[in-house]
Amino acid sequence: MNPLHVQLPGLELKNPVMPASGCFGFGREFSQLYDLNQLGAIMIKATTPEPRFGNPTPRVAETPSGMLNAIGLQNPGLKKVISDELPWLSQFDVPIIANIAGSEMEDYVTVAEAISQVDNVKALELNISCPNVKTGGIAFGTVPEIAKELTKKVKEVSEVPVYVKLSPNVTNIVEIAKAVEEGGADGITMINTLLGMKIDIHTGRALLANGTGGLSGPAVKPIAVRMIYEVSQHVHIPIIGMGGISSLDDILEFFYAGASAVAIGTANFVDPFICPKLIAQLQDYVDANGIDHISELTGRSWKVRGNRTYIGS
Amino acid sequence: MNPLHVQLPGLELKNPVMPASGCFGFGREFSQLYDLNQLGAIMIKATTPEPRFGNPTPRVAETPSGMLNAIGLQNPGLKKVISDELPWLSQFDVPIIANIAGSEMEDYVTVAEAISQVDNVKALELNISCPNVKTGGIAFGTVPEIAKELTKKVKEVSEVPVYVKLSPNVTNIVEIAKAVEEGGADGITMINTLLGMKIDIHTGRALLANGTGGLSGPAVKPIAVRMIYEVSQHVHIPIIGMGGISSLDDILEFFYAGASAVAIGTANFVDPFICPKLIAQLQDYVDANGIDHISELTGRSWKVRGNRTYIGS
Amino acid sequence: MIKQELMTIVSQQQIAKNIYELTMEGELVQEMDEPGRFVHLRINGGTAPLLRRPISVAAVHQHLGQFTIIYRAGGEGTRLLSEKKAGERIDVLGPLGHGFPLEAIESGQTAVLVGGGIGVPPLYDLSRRLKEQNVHVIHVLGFQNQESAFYMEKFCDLGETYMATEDGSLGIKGFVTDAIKQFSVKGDVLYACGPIPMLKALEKENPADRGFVSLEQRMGCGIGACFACVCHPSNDPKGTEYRKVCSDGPVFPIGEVVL
Amino acid sequence: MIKQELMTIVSQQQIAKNIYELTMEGELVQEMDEPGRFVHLRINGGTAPLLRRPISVAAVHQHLGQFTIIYRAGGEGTRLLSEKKAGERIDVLGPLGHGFPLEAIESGQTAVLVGGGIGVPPLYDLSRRLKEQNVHVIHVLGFQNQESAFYMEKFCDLGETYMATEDGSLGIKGFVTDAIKQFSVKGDVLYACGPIPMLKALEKENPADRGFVSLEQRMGCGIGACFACVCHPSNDPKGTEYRKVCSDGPVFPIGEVVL
Ligand SMILES: Cc1cc2nc3c(=O)[nH]c(=O)nc-3n(C[C@H](O)[C@H](O)[C@H](O)COP(=O)(O)OP(=O)(O)OC[C@H]3O[C@@H](n4cnc5c(N)ncnc54)[C@H](O)[C@@H]3O)c2cc1C
Ligand SMILES: Cc1cc2nc3c(=O)[nH]c(=O)nc-3n(C[C@H](O)[C@H](O)[C@H](O)COP(=O)(O)OP(=O)(O)OC[C@H]3O[C@@H](n4cnc5c(N)ncnc54)[C@H](O)[C@@H]3O)c2cc1C
Ligand SMILES: Cc1cc2nc3c(=O)[nH]c(=O)nc-3n(C[C@H](O)[C@H](O)[C@H](O)COP(=O)(O)O)c2cc1C
Ligand SMILES: Cc1cc2nc3c(=O)[nH]c(=O)nc-3n(C[C@H](O)[C@H](O)[C@H](O)COP(=O)(O)O)c2cc1C
Ligand code: FES
Ligand code: FES
Repeated sequence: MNPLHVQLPGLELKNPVMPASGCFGFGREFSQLYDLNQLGAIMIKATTPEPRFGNPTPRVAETPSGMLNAIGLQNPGLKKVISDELPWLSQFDVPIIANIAGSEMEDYVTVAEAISQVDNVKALELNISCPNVKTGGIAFGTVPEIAKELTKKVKEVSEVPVYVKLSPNVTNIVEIAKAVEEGGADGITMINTLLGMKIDIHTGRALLANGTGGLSGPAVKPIAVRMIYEVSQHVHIPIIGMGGISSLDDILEFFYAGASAVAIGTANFVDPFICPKLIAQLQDYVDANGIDHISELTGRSWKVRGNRTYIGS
Repeated sequence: MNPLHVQLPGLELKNPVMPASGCFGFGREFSQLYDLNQLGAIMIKATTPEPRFGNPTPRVAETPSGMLNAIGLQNPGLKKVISDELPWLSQFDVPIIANIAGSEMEDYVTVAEAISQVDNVKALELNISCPNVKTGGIAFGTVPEIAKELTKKVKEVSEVPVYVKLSPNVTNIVEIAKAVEEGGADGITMINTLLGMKIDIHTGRALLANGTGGLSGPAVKPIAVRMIYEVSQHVHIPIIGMGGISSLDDILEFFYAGASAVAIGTANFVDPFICPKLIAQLQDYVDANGIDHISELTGRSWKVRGNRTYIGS
Repeated sequence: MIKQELMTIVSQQQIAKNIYELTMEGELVQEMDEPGRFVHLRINGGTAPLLRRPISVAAVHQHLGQFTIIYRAGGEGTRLLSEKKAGERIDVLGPLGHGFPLEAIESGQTAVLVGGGIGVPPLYDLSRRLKEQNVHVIHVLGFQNQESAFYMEKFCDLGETYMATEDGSLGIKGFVTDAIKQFSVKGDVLYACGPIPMLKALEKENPADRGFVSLEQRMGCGIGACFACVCHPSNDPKGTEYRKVCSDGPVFPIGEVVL
Repeated sequence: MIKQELMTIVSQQQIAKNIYELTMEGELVQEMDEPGRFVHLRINGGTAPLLRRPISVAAVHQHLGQFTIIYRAGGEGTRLLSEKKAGERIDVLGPLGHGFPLEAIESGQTAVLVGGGIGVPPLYDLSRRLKEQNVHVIHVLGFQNQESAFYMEKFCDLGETYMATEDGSLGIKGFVTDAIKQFSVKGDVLYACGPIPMLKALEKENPADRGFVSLEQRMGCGIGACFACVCHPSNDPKGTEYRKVCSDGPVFPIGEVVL
């Protein structure tokens, strides 16, 4: 078996590298740049029951080694995603992870039920953590009981495994992670963006029309690594890690912290070829270092040396 | 009056710029570089009842546009701070803000009672948010009731106004801010560092001996700005803002967000002359722009234009 | 096709106050067909500044395999860009978006090209291409003042050129719309690029029957994947329909999108 | 006195595998008294890489107002530093810390200078100064291999020089302590700089009665204010006493601090 071949609930990944939700649309644009078949998976843009325009512009701002976004979950809505986007994506031999969002629990259930029946959708990713929607959204990801209940409800209707995407804007992320695990989550994806803000010096007002936005990119990497390190030691389900990854070293760091696969968000904007580049570098790395399987690296930072059993396995 | 002269509870500041606690020791080293009389105030290194060595080294690591530290509250202890450091600092006409820390509530009370009696200590800064101490520390800053109680207890014994330093590692910082306000805090300082981690790619282990550390520097600025923006609209006490400031624009941004003064931490390591430099630039700025008083800038991002009354004033 | 290439700087020089002209060389130039498209530049290889900067193509020199951009050094990224020297390399992604349609006008007709500030550069490439098509070109260019004006001679060489500056230090005192009125500028097709207030004024004071405007918007990806740069189409101004400035634009027919 | 200065690069060249020699000019050189002190370099003006990099002074040329550092380009900061060219400027803070005490040895006596890898550079400055004082110098230098060795001739010019490499490609195969044993190196004072394991071995295998070691530690401020770089003194190995490598060190008498 190729050392990069990773099996996660619902997912057979050629390699453990995939674009993160919202940074890759539904793949159409990047398909003009390279063959999407190279990707481990694709996390598509959040889908809500109804089409959404999202927030007014400006929607992005640059910060030191990071960026803020307040897209506001713009998407064509469940119907169109099922009728247009997913069929188009089915030409690629790549599992799709459908990121789903909403304002009410019912929204998640509606989207989950329908979208999980689509053939190439191999897993769901519950976006309970988007800081850019005013109702619902944020609370789902910060209150353990609600996160657990939402997970349960979605699990009941979903045809495919359910991953829950955690918000870093919490006091105790382990608590939330355990709650969604109890709720039946098959995996965790983390981290979503940190709530931030930039003020335009010339106007004295928020630069983003929405006021605040979600911080992503290299700046947040140390926070993502810390949270994955903590969570991976306390849950038994796998983690797809993300938050500032832009190099091979970053990927290794996320594995060492406790991730079983990784997703790349903001870096796609900086270098649109980053995913295939890092996949190739990772392949070279495991080959050159005689690594039997990439999963050996997962959690190395906290595993007792010489003792490979750990709570998360 | 000089437009930079700022009055805050207990503090007559020549200007609203001061070094942040832990990034300036007790001022001795920087006094070799420039005249400390230029500073608005000095926030001294956290003082605990007993001397502490702190964590093993390495204690710092670099991250994209930021740094991690896990100093672990190293300090010579209350006795020596009172007998050696504060008397030495009394040669300068600069108010001292004493940052105090401990493992138990009693520690804070002990330090507060003694240190607040020293002449040049004009205010206390309760460090209820240091992520690098294993016991106590972190919880104080994340549970509103505990933060409130601690504030109350310290207020009972302190001879000078009490500022509480908030942790950004919380779900709802406004809640904590309100709690310490209710507890009698005279002001708020924010933000302390974000809990982060870096893994050494060569060893697969945490780079800091302590494992995790506190993230500071430009990387965290958007988070600090967002939190100050939120808190300043919900409390009636002033905020001394910090987190990634390294330029005049950054200072303005923090004022616009809602700060009444600012502190500079990590940037002192990058440019040891940063404090006097930015003070001079700020003076030029208010002079050149005919700003009557710097306090006009506070909260500009959320104040209704043409209506200068706002909840925080 | 969109390509990413480490292109070599051939020359860089300051041509007006804070305004730089930068010429780069590489294979990517072969893809530069339509005027008004843009490139997305990564200023350095580190993490700060993180995002690419969108800059219009100002002139294509196909025979040399070179192209030129003109930009204002304002913020951190463009300031760093302005410090680069000949021989250094820059990571260029492009060409991106849809430019000014050349086929919208016929030879012998008159095109009115209206630009403001750093909206002027793409009009130069456009004007050259229109001239090649034997289109009659009239330029109306607005700047803050004489110091920040550039390429005046080059535009004059291509056709009639009217100028307006806010302080009257060059051309008439006022805005491009004032110049259009004052000199009764008229044509068959309008091509415009500049700040939104200018474009809005032109929607009203259109010196032609039809026209095209180029928009600016803060961008993430620059290729249509992140939804950072959307705007509302005029036929659904409050709904969920949208256009992406980066990939559907930056040039739109006048009236297609809400300014 | 500690100064901050934008110093001008006079020259930079690669002198071994990943090893660069960089010479800078400025007034700060006048403050460079004792060998073994270091400078704290800000590689660029942006926010990444954020922190300064501590690098030892390898040679002072007082009459030229210049000084030289020798460093390994490993991580992001030193890699960027290695790309700088003559004429560019670097923000230098220094000189920092306490160096090797010249007064610890008298003319006519023998100093043993032991260095490993990038611990070698400060010994060059030290050796030159000791020579000026008519001290007899013996060098024992260790490198990974021949490719990464540098300044061999310069050290040979100053005095007896023994070399050890891990693969035996230069000098003997082994460590500096092996060379010390094999060549029965002895002297009055030891001055050493290199990795901790080497310094520990030297504490045991000390070829002199007294000695000084230079330590490395991850630093924040570099001036003694942040407590990033502390170590335990030997007389209070588990207590609250401390020494700061940046301001009390980097050079300590052997036995003063816990390695
Ligand atoms: C399609 C298009 C074509 C353009 N063509 C030109 C041109 O030919 N010449 C020229 O000088 N400028 C042009 N601009 C504007 C140019 O992109 C900005 O001036 C530049 O990005 C500012 O970067 P900075 O580093 O100076 O500012 P910073 O403030 O450091 O930029 C921070 C972030 O904000 C973005 N940003 C800031 N201002 C603008 C803006 N006005 N438009 C879009 N993004 C912005 C930056 O791209 C970056 O992501 C164009 C913009 C677009 C969208
Ligand atoms: C007093 C002193 C003198 C030194 N003299 C020299 C010298 O003459 N020549 C030389 O090549 N090296 C010297 N070093 C080591 C040098 O500081 C590091 O190699 C360098 O900081 C690494 O930076 P980087 O950008 O390559 O690595 P990065 O990994 O990008 O560095 C990240 C951070 O870790 C710090 N760091 C990484 N490695 C070290 C290290 N070994 N010691 C201290 N900090 C480190 C960096 O300063 C930076 O803050 C000295 C260190 C000290 C403390
Ligand atoms: C422009 C943008 C849009 C995003 N949209 C979504 C989204 O729709 N759903 C979601 O779960 N996360 C979304 N995210 C978060 C990313 O998937 C990712 O969790 C986060 O950006 C951290 O990774 P990064 O630092 O690699 O970007 C978005 C991020 C960005 C930058
Ligand atoms: C090395 C270091 C030590 C610190 N020590 C303390 C401390 O003792 N007490 C405290 O309240 N904050 C401490 N802080 C936090 C700073 O005071 C400040 O809140 C934080 O670093 C954010 O500001 P900055 O980004 O400007 O550094 C420390 C920060 C650093 C980098
Ligand atoms: S910038 Fe990403 S869609 Fe236009
Ligand atoms: S590096 Fe700050 S005290 Fe030594």
